[in-house]
Amino acid sequence: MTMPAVEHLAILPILLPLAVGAFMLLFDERRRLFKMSLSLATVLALLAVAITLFVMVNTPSDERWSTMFVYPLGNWPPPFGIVLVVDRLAALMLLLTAVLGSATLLFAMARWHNAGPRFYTLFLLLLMGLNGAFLTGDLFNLFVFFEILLAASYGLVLHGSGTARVRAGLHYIPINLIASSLFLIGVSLIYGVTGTLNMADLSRVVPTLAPQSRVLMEAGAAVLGIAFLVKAGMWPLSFWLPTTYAAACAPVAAMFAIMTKVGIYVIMRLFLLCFGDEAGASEDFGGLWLYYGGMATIAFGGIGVLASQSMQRLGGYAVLVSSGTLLAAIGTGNSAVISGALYYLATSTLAISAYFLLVELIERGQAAGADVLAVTLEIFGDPEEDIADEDEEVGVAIPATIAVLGGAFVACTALLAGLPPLSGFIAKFAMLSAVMNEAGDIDAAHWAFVALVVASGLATLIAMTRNGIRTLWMPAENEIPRVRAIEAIPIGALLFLCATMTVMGGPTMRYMESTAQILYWPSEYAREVLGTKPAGAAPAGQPATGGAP
Amino acid sequence: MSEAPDLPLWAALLVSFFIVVGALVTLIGSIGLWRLPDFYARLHAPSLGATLGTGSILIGSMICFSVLQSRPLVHEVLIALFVTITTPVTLMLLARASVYRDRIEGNPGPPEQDPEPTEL
Amino acid sequence: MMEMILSIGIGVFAASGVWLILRPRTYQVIIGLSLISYAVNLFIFSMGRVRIDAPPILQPDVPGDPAALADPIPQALVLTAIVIGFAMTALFLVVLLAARGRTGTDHVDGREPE
Amino acid sequence: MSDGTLLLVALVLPFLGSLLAGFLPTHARNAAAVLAGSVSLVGVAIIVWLYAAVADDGPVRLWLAWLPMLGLDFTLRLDGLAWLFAILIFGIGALVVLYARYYMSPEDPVPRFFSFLLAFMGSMVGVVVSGNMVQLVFFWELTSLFSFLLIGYWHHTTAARDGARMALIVTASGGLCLLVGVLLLGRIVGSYDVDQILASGDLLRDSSLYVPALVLILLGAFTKSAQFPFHFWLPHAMAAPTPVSAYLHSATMVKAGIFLLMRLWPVMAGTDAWFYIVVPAGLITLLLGAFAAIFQQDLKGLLAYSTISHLGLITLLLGLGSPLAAVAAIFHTLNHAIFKASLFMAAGIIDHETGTRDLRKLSGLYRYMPFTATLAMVAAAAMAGVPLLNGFISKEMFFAEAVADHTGSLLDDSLPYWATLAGVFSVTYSLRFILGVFFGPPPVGLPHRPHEPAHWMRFPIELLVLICLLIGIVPGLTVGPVLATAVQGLLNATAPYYSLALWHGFTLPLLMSFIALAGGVVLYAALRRYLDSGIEGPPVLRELKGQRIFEKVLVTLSWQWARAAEAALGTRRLQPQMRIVVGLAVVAALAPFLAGGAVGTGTLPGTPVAPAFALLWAVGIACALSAAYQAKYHRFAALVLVGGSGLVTVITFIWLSAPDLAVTQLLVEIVTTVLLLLGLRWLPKRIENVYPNRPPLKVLIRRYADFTIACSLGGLMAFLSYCLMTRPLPESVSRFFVERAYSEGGGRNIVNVILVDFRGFDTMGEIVVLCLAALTVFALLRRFRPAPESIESPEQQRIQNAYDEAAPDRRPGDTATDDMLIPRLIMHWLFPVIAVLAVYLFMRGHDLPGGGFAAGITLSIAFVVQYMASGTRWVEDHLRVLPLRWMGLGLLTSAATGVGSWWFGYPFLTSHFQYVELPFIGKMPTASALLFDLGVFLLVVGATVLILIALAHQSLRSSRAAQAAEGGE
Amino acid sequence: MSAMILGWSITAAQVLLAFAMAFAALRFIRGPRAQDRIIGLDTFYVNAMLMLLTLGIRSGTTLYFEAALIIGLLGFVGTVALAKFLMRGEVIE
Amino acid sequence: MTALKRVLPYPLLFLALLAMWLLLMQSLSPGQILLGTIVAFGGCWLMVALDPPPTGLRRPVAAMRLAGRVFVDVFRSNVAVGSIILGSDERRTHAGFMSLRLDLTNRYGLAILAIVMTCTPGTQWVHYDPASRVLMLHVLDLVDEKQWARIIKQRYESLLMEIFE
Ligand code: NA
Ligand code: NA
Repeated sequence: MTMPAVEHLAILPILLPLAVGAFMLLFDERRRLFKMSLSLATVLALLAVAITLFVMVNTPSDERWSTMFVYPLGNWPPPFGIVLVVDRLAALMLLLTAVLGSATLLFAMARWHNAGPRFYTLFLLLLMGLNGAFLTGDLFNLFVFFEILLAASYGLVLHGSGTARVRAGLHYIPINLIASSLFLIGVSLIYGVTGTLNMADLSRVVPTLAPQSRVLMEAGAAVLGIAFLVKAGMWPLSFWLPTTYAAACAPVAAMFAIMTKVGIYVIMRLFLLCFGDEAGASEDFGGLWLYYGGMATIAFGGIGVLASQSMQRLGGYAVLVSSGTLLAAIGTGNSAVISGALYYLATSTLAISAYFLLVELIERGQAAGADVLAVTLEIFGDPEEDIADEDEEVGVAIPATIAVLGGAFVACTALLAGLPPLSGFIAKFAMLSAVMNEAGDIDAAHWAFVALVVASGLATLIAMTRNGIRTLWMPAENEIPRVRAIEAIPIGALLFLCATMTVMGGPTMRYMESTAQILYWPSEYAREVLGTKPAGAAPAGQPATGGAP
Repeated sequence: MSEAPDLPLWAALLVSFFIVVGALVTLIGSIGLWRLPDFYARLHAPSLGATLGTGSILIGSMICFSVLQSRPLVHEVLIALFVTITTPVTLMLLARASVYRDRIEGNPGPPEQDPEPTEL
Repeated sequence: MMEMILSIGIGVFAASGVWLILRPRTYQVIIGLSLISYAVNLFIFSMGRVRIDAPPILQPDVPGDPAALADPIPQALVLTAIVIGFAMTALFLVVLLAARGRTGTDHVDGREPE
Repeated sequence: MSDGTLLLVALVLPFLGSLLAGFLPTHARNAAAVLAGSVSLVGVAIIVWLYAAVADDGPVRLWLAWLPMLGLDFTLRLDGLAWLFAILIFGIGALVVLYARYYMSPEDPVPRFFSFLLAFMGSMVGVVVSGNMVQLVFFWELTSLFSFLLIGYWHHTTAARDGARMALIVTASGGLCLLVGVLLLGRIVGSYDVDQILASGDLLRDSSLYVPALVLILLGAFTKSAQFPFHFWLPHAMAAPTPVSAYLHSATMVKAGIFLLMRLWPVMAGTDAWFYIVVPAGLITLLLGAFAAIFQQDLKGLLAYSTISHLGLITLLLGLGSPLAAVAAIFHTLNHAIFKASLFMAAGIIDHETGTRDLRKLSGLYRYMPFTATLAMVAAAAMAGVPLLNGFISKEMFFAEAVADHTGSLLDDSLPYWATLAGVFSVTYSLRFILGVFFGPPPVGLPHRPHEPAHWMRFPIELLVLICLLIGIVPGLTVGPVLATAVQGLLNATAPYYSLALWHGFTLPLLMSFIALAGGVVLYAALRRYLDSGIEGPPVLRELKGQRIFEKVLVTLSWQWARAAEAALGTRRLQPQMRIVVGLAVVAALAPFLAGGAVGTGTLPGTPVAPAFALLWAVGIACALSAAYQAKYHRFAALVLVGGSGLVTVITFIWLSAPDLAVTQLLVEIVTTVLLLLGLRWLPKRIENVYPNRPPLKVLIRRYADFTIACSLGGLMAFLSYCLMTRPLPESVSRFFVERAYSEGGGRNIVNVILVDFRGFDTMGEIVVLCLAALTVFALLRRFRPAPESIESPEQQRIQNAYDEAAPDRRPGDTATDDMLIPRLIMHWLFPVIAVLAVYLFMRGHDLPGGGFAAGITLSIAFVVQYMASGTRWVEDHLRVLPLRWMGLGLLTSAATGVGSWWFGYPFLTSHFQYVELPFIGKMPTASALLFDLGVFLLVVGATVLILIALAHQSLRSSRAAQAAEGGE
Repeated sequence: MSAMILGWSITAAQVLLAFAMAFAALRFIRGPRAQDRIIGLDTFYVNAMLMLLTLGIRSGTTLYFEAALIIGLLGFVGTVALAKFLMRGEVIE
Repeated sequence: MTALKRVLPYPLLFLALLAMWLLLMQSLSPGQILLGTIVAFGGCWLMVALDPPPTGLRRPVAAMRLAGRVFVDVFRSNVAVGSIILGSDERRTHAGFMSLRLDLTNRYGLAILAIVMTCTPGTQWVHYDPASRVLMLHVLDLVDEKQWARIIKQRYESLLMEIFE
């Protein structure tokens, strides 16, 4: 019995970008068209793979448990070998990555790919890192994929060089290096106590730990948590984030929209796997920290959104708001909130990505120095005088470009502020309604969460209106930005997806609900992962007695 | 301290002798590094460890493993060879660099001009 | 006890490294990162406990006995960590050089404090 | 088509129209107007068609599953109340479209205008026909969004931008409150469905969450309906084109809040909380609006404040909680929509034809546009509550309700006086509107010479005024049935008895009406002088400008405080961030100990100390500490010291049975030293200590803090590692590897088998990281720009070159060549030697310490040695290294090895090994893992060489740059 | 008996070597000049190599040989780089 | 001879690398010899790229004699330097620089001489100027310059010239 060919799909999200990225290293930088088409084909293939996996985990088959399948690398049985696990959550994240990857790569092909050497390889390897982090079921392998995606992100942040990017890299890199060190400390401590690196196995071991070992294991998990929270952008570990995102070139920043989500994803996965309902004495370890930390992050993100002068920086803070919301939602430990949070995760990722792409187009026409916000005008400007000046009340025919950009900007605003008609509203509604419909009284912490989510939406609205008016509505002496179709299409596609998520809210939310339910059932996850048997008889040279001792 | 391999007594004594002597010579060289008054004098100190110290310990090692595995094991020769070949590179460059630096800074030590060649 | 010495060593390396990464000059930071990576590597390594004369290398034709050999997993992890650490040192070095070139200073913020 | 579907069509049609209009060419004014008009008229037709169903069979419903799990389904529900609002929205919408066709200038991008207008219309219909409260909020926020776009239509003016922004922020924040309120409603009732909510009045009012829900919902309603203290946005929304004002501020936008109050009236009204919040808000709004309206100099400003005042009146009526008051409210809503729309349009015509709306400039227009003047006068009279006009009847009802007893409180008892006063004010501003614009001397200095507008522009006003008259004269015949249906919808119960008759005899309300009329005339006369003086705004409240306060608060809160808070709660400097990350890690790691109890050291007997080991670590510690001490002022020393620490680490690895680690660490150590040295050249000269004596206290404190943080993390790591090292190993996955490394992995070096087989995937990832680092280094260095002062070659080289130049028989560079003469020779011959060592390490890796990585680093050191010996140019003339190709090949080799197992039907990276009988050599183990390791080797060589060489090339580049600069001079 | 003799002498040699390393380290910690530090490090490397050899002898395996060999052959690379930097201000010209 | 050169450019290097391989592998099995041959062969061809100056090793016997002399001298000078290090402060004050003109010009010969100078503690090669053929040395115990010059020229240089020229 050999492995069904279709199961090799699980490795493709990692292997494909790796192979193509490596292949492109063999060719000179001058062969742009070749590399361009190859990369585009790759991301589209990744999209196809992600969609297939997404459909597969949703199609129950007789043999396997309906919602996941496990790929034992090297044919070594878990928990010994490294496994890839495709479950609903992983499939969702893969799909998001593929969507973002396709959109931003297309966008980058208009001009950004020229800004530095080997862009495509860096980009594809970033996708590899992201996909690997979402797929792997092994704690140390997760570290490796984190490093891949971080290393790629370092390269991409610096892509195009320039003082701002270098300066941002100067903060981004050492902070993440420290976080990586913490990651290693945490992982090794966990290994030292539990003797395993497999996440499913870990969830099995955690409840059985002796009290002192448990404390040590929790210390490891806490250090690990800090590492993830740096990446997820929790206050006060996230000051690097807005600067970095603002400095990165647009397609990179847009792709980075999912970088914080990797941290969130891992926290969600590990937190629920190791400290879920079945974790015995360690149940809900760190939940409160996530909850309050998340709320602090929302608050700080909201403040930052308001305080941002540049649109990119605003986007960076919007990322923080989104992270904070997700962290706090995870911290509630309520599966209904989590399903809303998953919906929110998808929405906010798409929205922020679209926003970063959009901002670059909008600001392309801006005269230098237009970044300084005309807030003083708001206080000291005299509307009456203005009317006198501008007595001819005839609208300016704005070129279609601006109109389209403006429309997209409004859509992004609605998404980020959580206003109708796009999916941002439903996402917030889903989370808030879950929080408010929890059994028992609505306590102060829950009220605070609700208030913060609402207030952050308002802050986003205020700040984005201010910025949007400044850039799109002020009488323009700026040139009309030249936008190519392959730059507009990705933005449109991302926003269209958000619209689809609104209209198809029912099925989407059902998917998120079942995803959340599975997350709350770690023993089933562990059973499925650890029950995986190596494929068939061992290859020549291996005795046929493979399998766990 | 009993984890050491079990050798015949003669071999043990021989090995012990060589490694202790080697270590001692090395130590003396390193002490020289500390005690000698200026940089140029200190340049001579590491050679002790790199030559006699290394050689002695390598001989000890060769004896030990040859006896242990009952066949001549002389791969340590390589280490001796490599150390011998590579040590001058560093020391020559270092000596030259130091002369430059001292001359630029006007430190006492190296003569202002290269000394006249000593004629026999 | 060897354990005590090793753990103190790890602690001092880590502390020195942390002290350096909290300093204002990029070069201090990169030196600090090197020290921290030593400390972290040793820390990972120490999770396999202290074993003397038991390298995880099998004798020919002798079946492997976990009790007789040092735990190979932490060692494998350290190896990966060393490589990644090296890569990151190189990368950060170049970034700090680029920052120094572009901003004219070697301060970690890319500008001299007032 | 079922009624429900028709309703859906009516809702969707405006949005479709909006989309369509958006795609029309910029100046397709007629097409856009026809499109918008048709949509509105079809809407009217559908709603009219549905009247029978609503009146006879109760609400028309449509249900579509949307988000059933969240209790949010797409539900349409058209009852009498919604019907009344819907007809207003579509009807007045149609008239506004017609009016706007003439009002808007041909230069305006009108399709955009109609597109927004239609979208707004759809949202507004959505609000009134929503059968689900969340869906209502959904459309509610859409109205905010589209009204923002409409108000900001002329966004090249500051007024439009500010007005639009303010309207959006105020109403959308209200909308957010409303959302939370609705969520609370849902929690209390267990459903967001309007029918269910309307059926759960008692449950709702008895809930402990009633008051919070009420407050939040009222916040939504009050902001939308411009109730005090949120009224200030409305006058500034007048910056919108007049058709927008006519639409938004008569029948739609502001009425959404009223609609909401009415929608929830049956279940939320009637409590003390309701009364004491809604009535005062309405009353203050009523009086304040009316009072302010008197003193406006802008025609639209006057109408805006009057709108505020009327909205206050309606709110007040709803606040009273009596069914009759609710009837009056709904009736006045209708009446106000009709006369206010016509008044706005009239004001627009005046503006359009004269070029100004300033009451100080306008005068005596009657003789230029008598027809329009008459229409405006009738509408204004309706606003003033003159008998025989619709405003009169609802105002009568209001007075009657003011007189009636509701709670018996002081507020309740004082209502008649307030009501009369408001009546007085409304008569005054109506008079001012009529007399100020149409009578008096002929105007002077108008931008245009006024004349009657195009007939079709006036037509909407004609129609509306006609309706005013019809309702005013024969209310029972005209509006009676509609009102009855609406009332039933509002009350969700049978309506109380009420009379729409004009004459109820000599009643107190009638008296109040007359007092109001007379008082209004008197007040107008009394204020004449003040008003003519041209001062803007009411005497006392003039200085109190809502917008200024709002902007000031907004700027303070959302900008200044936000900036301050961002700075206080965040930082853009690296050091504090590092402190926080490390500090929090320590705290996080200690937290479990605080919660879970102290953890002692383990039970494992300690390993006896080797004195040399202790001594060695003393040295290592000294190195680390000195490195920390020296790194700032003595970079070179720090580099050497770190090398010392590294070597101690290497020996420790050997000592503690990890030869592979030692080998790898050692090689990396060497390369890192070279690397850092390559970088050292570009760093600035270190200036001497800025604090030669004692640093200032601040600096000292910071240093102590850093010291503490450093020690705590160090202590923590020491503690944790000690804890673990003194505990027995848990039953770990290692056993599997140890037992199978040889039998199934084909290697004796377990660590290497793990790296290339059991966990080969990690290794693949690790080389990708190395590849990425190299690529980034390469990319960054391609754009490297050294600091000006480090461009010229180092001092040593300059001195040596100068010496060479001075000597007659020497050429620059000779000194370097001489100095390197012998080292270079030795280093050349070491090249193949090191390469052989690399091959050795590679071949033995699977069984003994070594492996692809070690071999790769070794080979790259061989290259670097050549570069050091002979310089970049020389080496590259002799050796052609294409590191990027090596890297690509390496990655591909590793990946291909992994893929190979697919061929046999096994997962990625499944290894395969067997003993091969080779001639002469004998049995040789060949493992696919070796091929994988080859990939690692190739990549490592490529990446390491690329990094080192890219750095080394900078010297070449900068020396070229320096020469170029010299040549240029 | 012989194991004990050997054991003690190895321990003694290791202590001697550790002291040797300490002296070398003292030199590169103290300086005073950069060249002093380099020579200290160079010596440190050689001493470390010898230490590895004694460890190999004690464990009776040749597994630690590679590490010593690498120091022997490549240990000089780092110090040469340092020396070259001192001499020319640049490692690779 | 030229045919051999074309196939195997550096026979001595080849032998050395083969020996190194066999030493490393601690084996003389045919398989390892074959493998070593391949590796050594590759190593030689690597060397071609660097194009070193031709070697002129002529007298193996002289080389052996030199090795013997160096071995003895190394031993002797180790003792001498060791006694200086451990001796009184006064003994450490005789260090100094000296120069001497060499007749040896072959670079390999010079390299060997440098190695010898370094190996024997007490003398340190500082600088050699190929134009004037003057070698500057640092000597730890510089009591009599002439004696040092004599040792170098007679004990080493003459043998080296015999070997290489
Ligand atoms: Na050496
Ligand atoms: Na010497």
